[in-house]
Amino acid sequence: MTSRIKPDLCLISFALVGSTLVILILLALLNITATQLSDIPFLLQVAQDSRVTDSILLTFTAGLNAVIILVLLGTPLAYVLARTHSRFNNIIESIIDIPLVLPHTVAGIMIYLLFMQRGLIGAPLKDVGFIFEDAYPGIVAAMLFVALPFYVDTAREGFEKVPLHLENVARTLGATRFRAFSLVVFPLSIRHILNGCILAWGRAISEFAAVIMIAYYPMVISTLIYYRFTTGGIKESTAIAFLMILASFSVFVLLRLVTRYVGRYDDRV
Amino acid sequence: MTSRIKPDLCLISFALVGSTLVILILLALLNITATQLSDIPFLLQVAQDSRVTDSILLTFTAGLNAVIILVLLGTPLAYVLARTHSRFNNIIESIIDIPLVLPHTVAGIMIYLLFMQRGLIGAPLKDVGFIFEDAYPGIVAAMLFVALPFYVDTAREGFEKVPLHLENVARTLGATRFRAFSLVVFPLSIRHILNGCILAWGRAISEFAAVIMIAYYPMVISTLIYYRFTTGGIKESTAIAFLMILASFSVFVLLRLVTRYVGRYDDRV
Amino acid sequence: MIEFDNVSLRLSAFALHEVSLTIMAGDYYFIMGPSGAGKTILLEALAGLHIPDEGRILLKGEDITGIPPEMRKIGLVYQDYSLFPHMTVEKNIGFGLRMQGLHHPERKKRVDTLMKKLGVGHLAQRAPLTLSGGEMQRVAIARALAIEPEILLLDEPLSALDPIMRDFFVDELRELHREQGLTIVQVTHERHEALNLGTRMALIRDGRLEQEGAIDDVFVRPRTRTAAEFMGFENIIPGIVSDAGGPDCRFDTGTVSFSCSTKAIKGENGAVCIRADDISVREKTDPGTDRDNTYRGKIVAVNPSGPMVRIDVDIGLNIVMVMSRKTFESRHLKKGSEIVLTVSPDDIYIISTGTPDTTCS
Amino acid sequence: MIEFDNVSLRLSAFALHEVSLTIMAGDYYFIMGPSGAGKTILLEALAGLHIPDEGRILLKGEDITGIPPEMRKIGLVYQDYSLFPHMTVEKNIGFGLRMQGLHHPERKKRVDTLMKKLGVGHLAQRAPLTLSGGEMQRVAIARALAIEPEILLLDEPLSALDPIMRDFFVDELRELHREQGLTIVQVTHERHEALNLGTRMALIRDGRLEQEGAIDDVFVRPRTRTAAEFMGFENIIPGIVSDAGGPDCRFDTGTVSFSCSTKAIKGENGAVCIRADDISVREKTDPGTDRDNTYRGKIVAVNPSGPMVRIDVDIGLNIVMVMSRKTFESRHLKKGSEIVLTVSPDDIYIISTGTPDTTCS
Repeated sequence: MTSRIKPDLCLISFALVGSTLVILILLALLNITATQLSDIPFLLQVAQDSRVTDSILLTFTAGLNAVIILVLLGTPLAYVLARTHSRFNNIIESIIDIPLVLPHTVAGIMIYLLFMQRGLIGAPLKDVGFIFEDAYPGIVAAMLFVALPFYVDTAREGFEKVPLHLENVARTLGATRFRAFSLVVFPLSIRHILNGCILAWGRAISEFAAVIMIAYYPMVISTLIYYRFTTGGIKESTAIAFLMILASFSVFVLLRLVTRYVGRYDDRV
Repeated sequence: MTSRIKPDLCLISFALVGSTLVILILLALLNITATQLSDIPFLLQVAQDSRVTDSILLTFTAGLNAVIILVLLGTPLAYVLARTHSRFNNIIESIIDIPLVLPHTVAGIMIYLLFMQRGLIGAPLKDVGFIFEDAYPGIVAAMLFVALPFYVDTAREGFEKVPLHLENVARTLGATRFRAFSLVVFPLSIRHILNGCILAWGRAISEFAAVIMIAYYPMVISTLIYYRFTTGGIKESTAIAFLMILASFSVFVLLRLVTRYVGRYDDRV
Repeated sequence: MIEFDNVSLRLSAFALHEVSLTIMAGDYYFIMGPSGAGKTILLEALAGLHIPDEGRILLKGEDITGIPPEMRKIGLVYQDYSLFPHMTVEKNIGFGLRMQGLHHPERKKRVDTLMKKLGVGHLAQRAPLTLSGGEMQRVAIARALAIEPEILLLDEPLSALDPIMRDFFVDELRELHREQGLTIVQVTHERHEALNLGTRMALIRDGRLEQEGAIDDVFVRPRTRTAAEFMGFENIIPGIVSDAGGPDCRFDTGTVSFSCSTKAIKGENGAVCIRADDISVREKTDPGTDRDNTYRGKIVAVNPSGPMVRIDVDIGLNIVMVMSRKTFESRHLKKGSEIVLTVSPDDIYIISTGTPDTTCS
Repeated sequence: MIEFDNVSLRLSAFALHEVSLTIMAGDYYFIMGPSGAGKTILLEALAGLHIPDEGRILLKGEDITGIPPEMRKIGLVYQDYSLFPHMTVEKNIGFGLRMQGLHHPERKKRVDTLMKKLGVGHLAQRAPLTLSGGEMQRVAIARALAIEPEILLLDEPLSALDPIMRDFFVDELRELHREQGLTIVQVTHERHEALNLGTRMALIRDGRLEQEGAIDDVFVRPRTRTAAEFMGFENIIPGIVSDAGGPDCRFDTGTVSFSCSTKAIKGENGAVCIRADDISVREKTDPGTDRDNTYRGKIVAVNPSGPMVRIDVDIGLNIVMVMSRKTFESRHLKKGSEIVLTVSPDDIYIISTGTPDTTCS
């Protein structure tokens, strides 16, 4: 039950103190927007630069690629974690969260050591012609690594939210565990699955440090922004950043709308 | 109610598929550990390098500094969001989550534009002798910006978890809203508050892109690792990364233990 | 003592619509209604936890509509007890006194007295979640009583207790009311709790007041069909007043007619309400009075329920009656038995739903 | 038909300890016990959702301990109904048939028949969460029946319904059992449900079987004090067998003694159990039999409860008796009245808790 609360002195002063954080974010956003809207012709020129658009496209695609791999491998993992309760679960969940707590450059070095051409995974795959260093697969690998906990954790929460009773009933009605999963648990977790995808994709496209260490080229958008920033093109760099804000906000709003629609049953369990 | 599940074919195959992700993380971790343990004298030498230890200390301190500001400003905000249900709440919550979805270099540029010496916030503060560019306050500002959503969201969840009934009863017993908050709601959310601190601190010390854009110097650990990495010192850079893994894991384990102890009432509400 | 004057209140999930009621000092007032009717909201509004969108709340004639809960001195005990899990029993009970700024020795003395009275003294240092349901209940009540409230609000205090504890608590609540002279407002959906303890009651449905009054009055004279159902009339049979005049009337249901000692208007639509336990079996030796309604019928269903047996009898329409297991067995009754029923005109109550021509409620 | 053979099962929150029970074909079997006793776990173990750590589960003599739930054809209806919220009523009911690989036209036909039978045909295209409690209940039962189970497991099917719906459903369940010949296993904590519907029952407490048997037998002859309390004996008075010999005995409680028509061993400890409705008021004109126990006492408490009145009488110890409201009023009884009680030796049941020297259970 929610209750409408008449604002009292306590709530009002809490809101005033807390609003400084909201204002900080809004200010940062409005500030960059103001600089860009003051020179729209330049912004349009940057927007037509194929290096910029290609890089945005590359970033989005690589992020999507990482998310697809995560859905295929992470969904079964999340379900197993949601439905078992052994002492190993805590350990596995801690391992999954490791990429969350690693400084990004540390994650970058770990990915580099693993996927470089002399690396544990990079070396054998190089022999079959699959190269990570300064290549598209390297970007995807780095993104996958940092985005992993976001997808698995969110999907797990979704599965845990589906009452065990529904799955139990499905099984007494003759469904194997797999059919109970695919016909009952999965459809009722679809919003969490999609939210997990959005969070993971957001994390993937935002990564910079881990990506540049394994693959400075081809330049993802973060790398391009940093490159222009350090090579004196602050104005151009800011314009690219602003375009990226517009592009990713559009995608996020679109995804949220989709999530709201397909996840309409999630509220009911 | 939890149930122990005898593993069936479905669970086993799900576990096998999902384990690839767990193995990826473990492999990355073991790989870097193996390279380091093969040359312990070098590792010890790096560990005694004062530039490395100073940088780790700087990173941890700046992160802590950001978290303290977040607790002071974010706690009231989180409580207001948890206890009001207006149509603005969704908007405010979306604004708070913006730093989550921004590519790190974009966040870096936004912070730079706001806090640089000619910036909207940087310029007036410069006049009172407070400089962000290539200075400690810049590091804290960047860390605060990227860590903000982690603290506010977690604290809000904690407050939402405390049943409104408890607060209502406290008020009928003569507690003002502020006393009900500080004597009932806050103590029962302490685990979430601490978890929010840990998550925010973890996010703060892991940041690289946003930090280097406003403050390449003094070098936080991420910057140092990247600097050595790009200037040919991969071996040294890896050693620093490994030391950072050890240092942050120790801190996290310690914090988790503290959280488990102080949050023992959280399970009861 | 406390009055709702046309109170309307809209929350996200529930609402109250123009509710007016009066709780008098010393009342044991019951708020009844089906689940989701807004009973808890009403209690919370009394406590000051919701502020009405319209209307006023008066305490002793004074408008307290905007007064926050901490200034009202109204005790509240939720169904889930809502003990503070991070405080011991003693600290829970002392919370209200602490808010009043009472210092340790005096506070401890008063808490000790209260714990003794409610029989929870031995639990002083225990954490609430280690207590049984009955113990939590008593601690919650002690906590509410500590501030010496003028009114105690109880939200379904018995629903979470097992039947044995429930009986025990009914006695304790009665004592609180009678011996302490406390005004109690209790939410319930169990009729017998209200009959057992209450003085006055309100029946709420969909956030609207259906009926308010002395319990016995609502019990005997419900105003609507819903109220009659809720007050446990097992037989509610629609029909029409076929004959009226003087203090009596005749009510026709199509297949069967009843004579009732109620004033009524001929042609009025309505329903007769008869309690199952007001219907008895006519002994062959019983001469009866010539006013009695007597019907021959056949037992179509037998439902034993504890010490009672519920019997459905077909007398042209289905009538539910109840008798004790002992009586049922000693008469050798069973499904299919023929019996003769009788019901006194005094035990038949008529709900009017208006005449075919003019509508009145 | 289905047997638990020494089943032990440990979950994180609940456990079963060496439970053995036998459910026969055609039984309406009740599992009763206080909350947290492990009743639902037991149902789920029957359905195959938990696999015992020790012991076996047999279906028609065959060991099905390790058989997964989808191979057992045992229908399960939870207290919360657990309808699939993303499927229409029709699809919910058809789920089991879909799992059996039945294709659309045939499936629709069978679902339609079932919906008609349970009176939910008009709800076919509705989403479960738009239904009322009673409708959800019926859909859940229809869904379980669709697979034509040999056993239907019901977890407190009546607890979420309001009193009016509850009575209605009791009738429906009775019909399902009698007319369809279905074996039903139902969990409840309400004694009267079991008395009303059941054939056999098990009483569970803390994951252990307290007593199993025909309902009437457990009702009349509970083996432990807990069982007696649960079976609704209002008077359970500890004491000692002071005299025995032949078919009768004398039981001494310290202040009052009872003669009981039970074989017993002199010196044995135990408790007499008397139901409130087996105690009656002795009429002055009633000669009684010389075997009857007769006691003079004073009414110390009166608790009206619906059509009944519960009276506490002090006869040297506190005795609870019950009479109908009508009787109570016609006798002009009130608190403080002196009355003479009588209880037949046949209505006194003795629980033995062993002799001072030897212990037996």
